[in-house]
Amino acid sequence: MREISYAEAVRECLLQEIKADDKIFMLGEDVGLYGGAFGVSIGLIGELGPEKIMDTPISEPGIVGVAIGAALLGMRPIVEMMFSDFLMLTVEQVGNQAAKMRYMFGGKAKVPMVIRTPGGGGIGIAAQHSQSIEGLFLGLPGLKIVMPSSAYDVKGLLASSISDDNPVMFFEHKLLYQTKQDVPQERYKIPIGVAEVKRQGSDITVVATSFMVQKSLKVAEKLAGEGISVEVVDPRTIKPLDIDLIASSVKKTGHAVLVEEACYTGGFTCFLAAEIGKNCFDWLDAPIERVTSLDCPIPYEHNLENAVIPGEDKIEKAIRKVLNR
Amino acid sequence: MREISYAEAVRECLLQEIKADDKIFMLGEDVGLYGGAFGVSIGLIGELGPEKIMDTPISEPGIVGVAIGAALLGMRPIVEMMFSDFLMLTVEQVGNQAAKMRYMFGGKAKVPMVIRTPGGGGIGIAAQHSQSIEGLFLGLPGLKIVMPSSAYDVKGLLASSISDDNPVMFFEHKLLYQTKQDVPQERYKIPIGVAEVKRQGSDITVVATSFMVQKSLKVAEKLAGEGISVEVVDPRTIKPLDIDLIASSVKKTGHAVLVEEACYTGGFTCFLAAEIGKNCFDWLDAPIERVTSLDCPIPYEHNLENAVIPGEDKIEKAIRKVLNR
Amino acid sequence: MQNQILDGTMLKKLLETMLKIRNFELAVERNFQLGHIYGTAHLAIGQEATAAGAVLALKDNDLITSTHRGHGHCIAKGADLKLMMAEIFGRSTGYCKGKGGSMHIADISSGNLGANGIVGGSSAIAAGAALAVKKLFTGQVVICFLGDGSLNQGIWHEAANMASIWNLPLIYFCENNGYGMGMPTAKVTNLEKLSDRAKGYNIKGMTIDGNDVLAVYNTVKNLVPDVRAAKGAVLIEAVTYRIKGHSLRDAQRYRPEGEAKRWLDMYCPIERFKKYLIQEKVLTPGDIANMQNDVIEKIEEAVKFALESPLPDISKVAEDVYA
Amino acid sequence: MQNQILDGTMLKKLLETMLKIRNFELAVERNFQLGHIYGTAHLAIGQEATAAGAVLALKDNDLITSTHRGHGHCIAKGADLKLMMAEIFGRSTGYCKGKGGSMHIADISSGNLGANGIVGGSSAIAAGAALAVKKLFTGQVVICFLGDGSLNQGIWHEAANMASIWNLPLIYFCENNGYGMGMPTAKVTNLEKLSDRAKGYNIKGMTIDGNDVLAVYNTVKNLVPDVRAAKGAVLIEAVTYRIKGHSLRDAQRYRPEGEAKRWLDMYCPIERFKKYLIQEKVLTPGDIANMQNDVIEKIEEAVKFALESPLPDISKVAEDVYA
Ligand SMILES: Cc1ncc(C[n+]2csc(CCOP(=O)(O)OP(=O)(O)O)c2C)c(N)n1
Ligand SMILES: Cc1ncc(C[n+]2csc(CCOP(=O)(O)OP(=O)(O)O)c2C)c(N)n1
Ligand SMILES: [Mg+2]
Ligand SMILES: [Mg+2]
Repeated sequence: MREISYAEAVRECLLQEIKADDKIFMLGEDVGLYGGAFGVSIGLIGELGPEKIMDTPISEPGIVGVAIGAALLGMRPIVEMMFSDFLMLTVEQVGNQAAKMRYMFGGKAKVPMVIRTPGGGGIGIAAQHSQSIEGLFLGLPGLKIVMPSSAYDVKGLLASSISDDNPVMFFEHKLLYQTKQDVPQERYKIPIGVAEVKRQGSDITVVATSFMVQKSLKVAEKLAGEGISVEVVDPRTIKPLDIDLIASSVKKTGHAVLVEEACYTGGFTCFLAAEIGKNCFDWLDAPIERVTSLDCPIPYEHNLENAVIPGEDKIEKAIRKVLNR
Repeated sequence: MREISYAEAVRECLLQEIKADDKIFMLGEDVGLYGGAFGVSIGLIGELGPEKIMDTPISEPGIVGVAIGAALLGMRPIVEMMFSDFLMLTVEQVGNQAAKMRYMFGGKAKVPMVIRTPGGGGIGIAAQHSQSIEGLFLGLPGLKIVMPSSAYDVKGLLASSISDDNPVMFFEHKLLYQTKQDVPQERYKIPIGVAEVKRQGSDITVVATSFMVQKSLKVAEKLAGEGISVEVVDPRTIKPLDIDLIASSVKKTGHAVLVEEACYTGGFTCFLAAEIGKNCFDWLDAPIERVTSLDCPIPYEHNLENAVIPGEDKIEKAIRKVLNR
Repeated sequence: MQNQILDGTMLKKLLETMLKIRNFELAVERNFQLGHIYGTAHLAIGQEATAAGAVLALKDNDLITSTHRGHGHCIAKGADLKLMMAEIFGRSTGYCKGKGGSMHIADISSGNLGANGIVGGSSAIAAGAALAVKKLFTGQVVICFLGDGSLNQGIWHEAANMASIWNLPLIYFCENNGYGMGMPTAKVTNLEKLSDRAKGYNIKGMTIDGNDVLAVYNTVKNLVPDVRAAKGAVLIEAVTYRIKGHSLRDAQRYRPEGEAKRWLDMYCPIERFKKYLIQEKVLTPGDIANMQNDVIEKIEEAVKFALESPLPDISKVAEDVYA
Repeated sequence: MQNQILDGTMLKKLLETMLKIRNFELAVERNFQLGHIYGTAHLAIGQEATAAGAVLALKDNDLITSTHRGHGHCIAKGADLKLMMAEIFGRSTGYCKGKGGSMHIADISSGNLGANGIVGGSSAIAAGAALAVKKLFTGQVVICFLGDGSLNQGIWHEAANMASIWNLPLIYFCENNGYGMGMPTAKVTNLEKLSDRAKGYNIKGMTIDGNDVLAVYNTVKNLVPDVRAAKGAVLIEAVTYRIKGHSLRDAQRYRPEGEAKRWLDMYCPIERFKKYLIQEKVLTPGDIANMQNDVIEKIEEAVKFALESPLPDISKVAEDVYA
């Protein structure tokens, strides 16, 4: 198998899926010749043409609304939202229209669409271009939320999201785009709603999302040297959540650390901690630790940014605290 | 002291505060002659004039942006957002601009503004006019979030919110507007960030917000007859959160039920459960129960709506489950 | 009345549709007062000509998106009055199984992509439908109904721009009924004609008498061929008037005494059209009386159907969230 | 060049300001390449005339809001080059203590209410500032700088409408530099002149040569009295060109070979103005050379200041969130 990057895996999936089903098309800001702010769609307009790779004005709510209308008529639009932060402009169309339409119409409509968008910080572009706001969509029934953490996962999960008949929020990560992995050339799917154990362990369960999975794996590797056996679980989709797999891991280890890039208050790990507390009450030997960004906007300067976003040091510290070693 | 309704308490506070400080004004859709969708501002335009009670076009993001700009220049705007659902249109201006400006500008700006808005369901106006989306703002640093549950609290908390130098999200509730209570005529403040024990109890702690506080008090009253002593705690402001008072109550009772009107996934009680789990791990005798709306949009028909929104029966059931009686 | 001659069948259909709308709305109001309807609804009484004229100028398979004041659009598009009334009554037999209600009725099979509880909320959805129509080569036209207030929503602006640059087969049909809730249109816009908004996107804009059903019908009819041929989107402002309160719960503190009555007396779109039909000898007063009776009968059947329909099954409340 | 005579001091100030902007941006680019700047920035090279001409036509206490491409506006408004450069270098001495960076520089004391990372994000904020000006009777004018792309944002539409109905002392100054990131303006709007957008709100709109600093200066100067008197908001489209890539990280796959060079050679706002000043005998080539040297010296001092300034104190990272 060949190694390709996360960004290349997304591009390959888009190319293969759009070729396979003429109801599928992508639209977004500068997805054409520019190739997208992170180069994900470079070359696609050449191979697929401007009807399939549509450049739009800078009109985020409008773009999402257009996708909804097209989806209502049976198309399968894929929106590229240049930065996940800009989703804040689209919460009404996403959460009030796309998410609720089927229910409001008594089950008589389908809104098959995907919104792909890069989240997260780390590249020095400050408070309005570095957020992790996936948690903002957790409370909006009708949506599915996917957060792939590797090149292999992103291709298979994107394929599933595109073929899903519901609106899917698909959060990529700026710092994952260049990470490489063996990825099959052929099309394949990874089911939505199924978590994965990224590393087996027996002492403690670390549940992490997106780029934090990679950081957690590094920490697990390091602590293995000391004989601390860390199990790293990646929910892969935070809604629906595969609580069974996560809970069984926590029941096995009796210890849990939850890692995400969102702020301490209001992110996905709040819900996850509540769920683990409910499902594993009698199995937990210590309080759950949550490792998150600080409750402040993402600052511009690099060191400040790294002080806000959780690093491996903080993950390790949390593990040691929970295990008391 | 005289009894007045929650709506009258809001109106009285607005009148008194706007009269007291000429930097304060209110703007929103039909806040003038119409008096607001729920009649909160009836008569105010007559007493204060159209400069202080400004009718706006139906342009929610624009209204919020205008308030931000005015606040930057030292005004103290109060926005009435007709339904809290419409805040979904304003997440960018609220969360990216108002909330982050001070931080992005290195502490050199202040954005003193309040967004008042009625949340919640119960009056049969379906999925786009009945949501409880306060949780959506929890993950946006820079905001304060207030949820008054009684006529007395709403007047004092609104006064504090108006005098606060930060953007404050102020969630009222449609079904609270007509609830009455003794409310002092004179101006007074209730500090932001201070929870209150609404009813003393020893067997279990019920933490509830907004209209759910009233429902929880009824249940507590009923169970008292059976000798079940329920302590009802109202955070009053969910951000900042008075975790100390809440944790000390839970440590005292060893049991916790959390009640909110938002969906099961992604609401405030997720964060609250995580915090209690962290602070009260060794004191909890049973898993925390969360009583919330179902994970589905609010339906139109009355009985369906009541099946989604938690009623007293569900609160009672949760208490019995946790206490195992 | 515009005198472009139409065959009698269409003239009768226009009147019958307007009568259906008027009487449906009166029935909704009555049954709300009787306590049969919980929640609220927004009546289109006085605005029958816009819905009937615009929609009947379309082909059956053309598409519309509607608003919170959407009963008229829905009826004109051919919805089943029974299923509509049942939905407003919150019954399991309603279009949305009682889950949507007045503000969320959709009948995709008849080409109604749905009412919307969010002002302007369907502006971009309609553009997306028009985009799909182009991609699928189905040759349909989309009418996006809007209130005057919704032209001040940002998403309408974004959608109108996309409709313009992509030449979408889309008509923005703005029913200017003088108010956005309690706000006089003139207080929230600074325009003589709301259709001047079209100039900002270089699309065709026109303002017409929305209480003249033939003016509405002929305007849309004449525009549709070019729109269908994707020669450019259009913004129509139809000037009309909201006879009733904003919603069933509106105290109308803001409205000048007698204004509504004046409009009804002088410009009622139904009375005007009746006069025209009689004078043009298309129908006799007797024909019209019969038509009115037939319509009322249909409406009463719809009310009966709604009242006799079962309430939704609570155990199914959490269904229909995901496909 | 428009020949409305200005006194020499202002003419010199206009050139000096443009030189400051040009050389500041070149220094930013250079130091990014040297690895002294992390993150990114959006350069206003080629757009010096819009910032200088518009801002210098204001009184010192007038207000502006800026964009992601905001260094020029900020410099023209009188910001301290040292504090600006330090911010872009991410130092504790910067305007925002290193917390904001290029896209979030604000200098409220000099009347700059801030750059904005969100396209169109300051459209309503500027309107709100103009509203406060009216309420506080301070007699200020607000200029809201916008890129061409931001005119397609919904919030601009909502704000422009409010500016119109409330006669706010506000100028929307749109720098049409031909592109929104990689998108040619002509592909995302269907207008000859972007200022035609003004017609949708019944406000004054005009399109001018944004690379003719005197045209910009005189246009704003002539408009300001009426705007200040709250006789109505204005939309100005200043046609200019973005000489560099969208950001410091733009590969520019979308731009025709040589297009930028052609613009620089033929329409460079600075060279054009230099020619004019020499021909009008306001300055000699020698004077200009000296001015250029003084400016470069100031910029180098700013770079030195930034480089020698300490990095932010990590322990203070969570401060400044709440007042
Ligand atoms: C985004 C949004 N803002 C406000 C409301 C509340 N609201 C419902 S209808 C309405 C008035 C709409 O006016 P217009 O568009 O003219 O339609 P009309 O009611 O006159 O038919 C308002 C303010 C809403 N539903 N959605
Ligand atoms: C709401 C929003 N959408 C997209 C972006 C990404 N982005 C930053 S600048 C830019 C282009 C803006 O074009 P224009 O308004 O013409 O300004 P210019 O860059 O040409 O000065 C884009 C798409 C953003 N920052 N904000
Ligand atoms: Mg109206
Ligand atoms: Mg541009």
